[in-house]
Amino acid sequence: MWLVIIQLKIGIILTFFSLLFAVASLAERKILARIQNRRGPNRVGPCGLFQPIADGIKMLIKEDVVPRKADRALHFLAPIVMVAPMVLLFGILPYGGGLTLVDLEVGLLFFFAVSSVSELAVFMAGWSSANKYSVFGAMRAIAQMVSYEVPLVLVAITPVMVAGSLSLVHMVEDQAGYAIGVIPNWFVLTPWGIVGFLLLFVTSLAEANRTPFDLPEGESELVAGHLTEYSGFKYALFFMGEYFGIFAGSGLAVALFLGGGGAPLPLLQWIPPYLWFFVKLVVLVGIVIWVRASLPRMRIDQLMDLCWKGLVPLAFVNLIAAAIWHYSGGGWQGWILAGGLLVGAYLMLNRVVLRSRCSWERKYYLAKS
Amino acid sequence: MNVVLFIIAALILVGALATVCVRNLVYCALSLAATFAALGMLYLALGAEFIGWVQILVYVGAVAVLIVFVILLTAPDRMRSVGPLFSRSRILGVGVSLGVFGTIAYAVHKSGSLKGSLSMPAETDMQSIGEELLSSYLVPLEATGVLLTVALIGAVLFAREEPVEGSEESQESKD
Amino acid sequence: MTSTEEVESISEKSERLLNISMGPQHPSTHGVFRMKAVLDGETVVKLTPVFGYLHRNHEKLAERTSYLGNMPYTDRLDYFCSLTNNWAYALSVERLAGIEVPERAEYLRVITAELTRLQNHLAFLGFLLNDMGVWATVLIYGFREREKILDLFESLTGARMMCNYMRFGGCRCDVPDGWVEEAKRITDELPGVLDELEQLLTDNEIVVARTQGVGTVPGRKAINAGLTGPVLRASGVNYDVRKVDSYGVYDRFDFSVPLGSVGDCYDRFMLRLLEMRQSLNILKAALNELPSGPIINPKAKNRNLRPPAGEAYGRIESPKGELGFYLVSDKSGTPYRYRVRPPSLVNLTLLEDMCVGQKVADVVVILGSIDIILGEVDR
Amino acid sequence: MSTLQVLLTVSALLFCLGLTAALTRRSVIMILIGIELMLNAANLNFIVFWRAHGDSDPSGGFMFALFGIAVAAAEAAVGLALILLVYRHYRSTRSEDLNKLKG
Repeated sequence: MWLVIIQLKIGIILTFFSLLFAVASLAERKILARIQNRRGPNRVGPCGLFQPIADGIKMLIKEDVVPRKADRALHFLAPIVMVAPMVLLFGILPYGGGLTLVDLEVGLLFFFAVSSVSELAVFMAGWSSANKYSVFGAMRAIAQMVSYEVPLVLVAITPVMVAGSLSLVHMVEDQAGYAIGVIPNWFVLTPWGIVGFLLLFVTSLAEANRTPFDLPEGESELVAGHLTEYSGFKYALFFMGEYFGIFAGSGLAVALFLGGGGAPLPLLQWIPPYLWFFVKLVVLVGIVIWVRASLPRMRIDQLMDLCWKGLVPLAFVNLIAAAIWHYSGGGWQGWILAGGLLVGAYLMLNRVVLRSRCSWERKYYLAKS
Repeated sequence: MNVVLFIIAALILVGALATVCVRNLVYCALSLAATFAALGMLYLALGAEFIGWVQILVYVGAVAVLIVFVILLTAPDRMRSVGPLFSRSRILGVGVSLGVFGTIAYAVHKSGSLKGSLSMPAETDMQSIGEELLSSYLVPLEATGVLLTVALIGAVLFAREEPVEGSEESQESKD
Repeated sequence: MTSTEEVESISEKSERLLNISMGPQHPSTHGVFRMKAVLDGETVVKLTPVFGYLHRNHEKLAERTSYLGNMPYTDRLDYFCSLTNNWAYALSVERLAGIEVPERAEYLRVITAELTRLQNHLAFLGFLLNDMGVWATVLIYGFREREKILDLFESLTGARMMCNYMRFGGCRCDVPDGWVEEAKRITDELPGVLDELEQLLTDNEIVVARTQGVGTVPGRKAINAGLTGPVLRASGVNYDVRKVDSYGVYDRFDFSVPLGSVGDCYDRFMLRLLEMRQSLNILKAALNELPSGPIINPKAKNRNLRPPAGEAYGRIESPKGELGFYLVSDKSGTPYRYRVRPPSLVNLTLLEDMCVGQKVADVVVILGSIDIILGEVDR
Repeated sequence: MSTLQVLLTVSALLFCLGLTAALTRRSVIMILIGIELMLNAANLNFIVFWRAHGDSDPSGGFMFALFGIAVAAAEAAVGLALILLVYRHYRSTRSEDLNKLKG
């Protein structure tokens, strides 16, 4: 009996995320179009709703081109190694309300261990294509993902410290309940939580190679990075892996800082938790798309500077701030101490990181003759 | 249960064999990653959940990726290398290895204390691991922390590029 | 460092250097441009521009074509700014043949040239930001405004990009009814758009980080390399053909020339924004003062023009820099020698100096900030 | 043979494969890979013995393996940095080319 229930759950979760992938790929194009004063896809079906299906058919029947000098085995394996771990990540997200698949005691560790496998997939894709742009993109991707894993793990440790567990389900339980009857006890509503949430969001953007950190496939210099020689369904798989990565990263942010399936108001608790979870997840995915439409890409040295001189120190300070908050009991003293520490650290880091290169003030003359 | 262990053990050995014998360095590194992953699976199957995932995180996610990165940096064109695969001392090396293996295998086979079966895994929840780390294993933990920091600084110092003559600096002074 | 030393040091390091060929098929080389780049990691060590993929034999063709027949060819040089190309060519033929231009035509030329400058710079901002990876957002905002100006061109000349509007001694046709009012309306709207662009872009941290200190050209070096236009003025050199030559009726308008101080990509980008505001001033005045009268000198001969033997050089400030046409006549119906001084090509001379020592990603930004059109580079 | 013995033999085989790689392959990177394999064999031993004798010391082998992984990570980082340095100096990663003490 439990086998049936588990399979049912797996079915629901996989269907949901596959559907979300289709919807998100359409939504991304629609939202981008709206932000850019365009209409976006509107030919297939009502309002272009069937565009993902058309895209899927196109991808499936497209010729699979493999360069002659390419390493065929690795070229074939890379998309699979990309997608498989991302799918595994959905297994441990705490959807709540009985939909949670597995409550691993080492859930967070599982998350990072499995998601780090995608780095190898990127390498396999880049190297096996036998294309200089591909190798270049793969090297950038590996450097970027390895670097941003450091602040990502450091930030994810803060809620672990406060909740006292690596289990994501336990962490969501720790954020249940409401202060003064209305304000939810989410970690994001604490000084270290808001900083941690923002850091986690930024680092997951970088881990998923999204704008403004999409250097590995930066089309203006590297054509398409490690994806240059991919076409057809293999390319679609990479695309899917990237999206699944975004979903999983957003799910992690929801579980760690946004209270998982908790309702924002006690009044709204009749809505089942998994719906709340998915609503929060979809909102985060929307923000990711919004960011893509509005920010230019960073350069590789600026990316590394931001990581090692900005995010990593800030993540460490955040760890200390969380400890201070925890031991000061979380009242107004906590806000002053932890908040003051974080604001001070931010201002100092801001000076260091930003002042290094830019001189902001520029003078322009208007010559009359 | 034992069947699963044997399958994983076979995976580990096949992966390790491929790592040692394959000519292409990239294949070596990737089969090394597969070996690491299989080892992680073995730890999981043996009930060491935490170690299993740490193994995958550290070895597959970091060490294998680093090795691959260094292969890319050092031999971009020579990955499909020509020339002999093994060094001149190959016969001696294999002999030494076989000798070591024979010794260990003999000891394992003859030892009386190893005849017993595996006992049930001890209770290792995360809470107790954390408490142990910060109480009885505090000094090793701190020492490891210091070691990792020193290794980090050392690696950065080693890998840092000395400014090459005639690169940016002289370019700037030219203007 | 001399070039032999450079080669030696490059070959010495060659094992870790990566040769890549950016272009001619590449998403951000603005056409079929090619750069052979030698990279040390992410840093550019050497960069050789290769062009000629779009060579159409423009100058030789012109020597076999009548003077008037060349006019539509000039549209295809810098296909974003066909009207300024027309004007530069018409100006040099008028100097060669000694043709006067009536006042209304001069005003129309100024109006169309400044409109051309506006639409070119709007597209430039979009393409530059595209090279930084903004996924076409700014580009489409720029194109939204550019469309309005192209509509003006269409109602005036019948074509949106290949206008073929100027004639020796004036312009081809007069403005249609309501055109001036429509142009005024669009010029009144544009400052708001520019404010918006300025607000969104000039303080954007990533834009600042990507452009400040990138591809810096000192003023003297820029003069020595013969750079012109916004690229030269970004380095702080006060040189604008509109002021220096005051061809046409530019001396009647009150406008100033914006000058940068550092000469990096940020300055080049800001200068275009500032120049657009000056263009708007000129446009406003020109549209208000547009005199009545003939649009073409009735005595001017266009068909079968056989100018007296001699040579002439006419130059104007095109949106990209100094655009000049050098003509030699042997009294026949076709030019004996026809030579274009294309600002896009000349501005490219410093490309390698700008790029060496920068990162690969900067190369596309630098190329974008020079603002080239391959039709003009290769001719 | 008991399961314990089988696992220990596997560990021994893994160790010897690593040793073979370290002793016979020409590439410095392969030597490092061999060392990694040997370290992993040692870790496997710790875990197996922890499983076998967990009753007397519930966390000893476990902790040993944990520290082993941490130290091995440091070793890999420094080793790879050294290889990079050597490569820059000698333009080669073959162990036979690295036969001079002075560059």
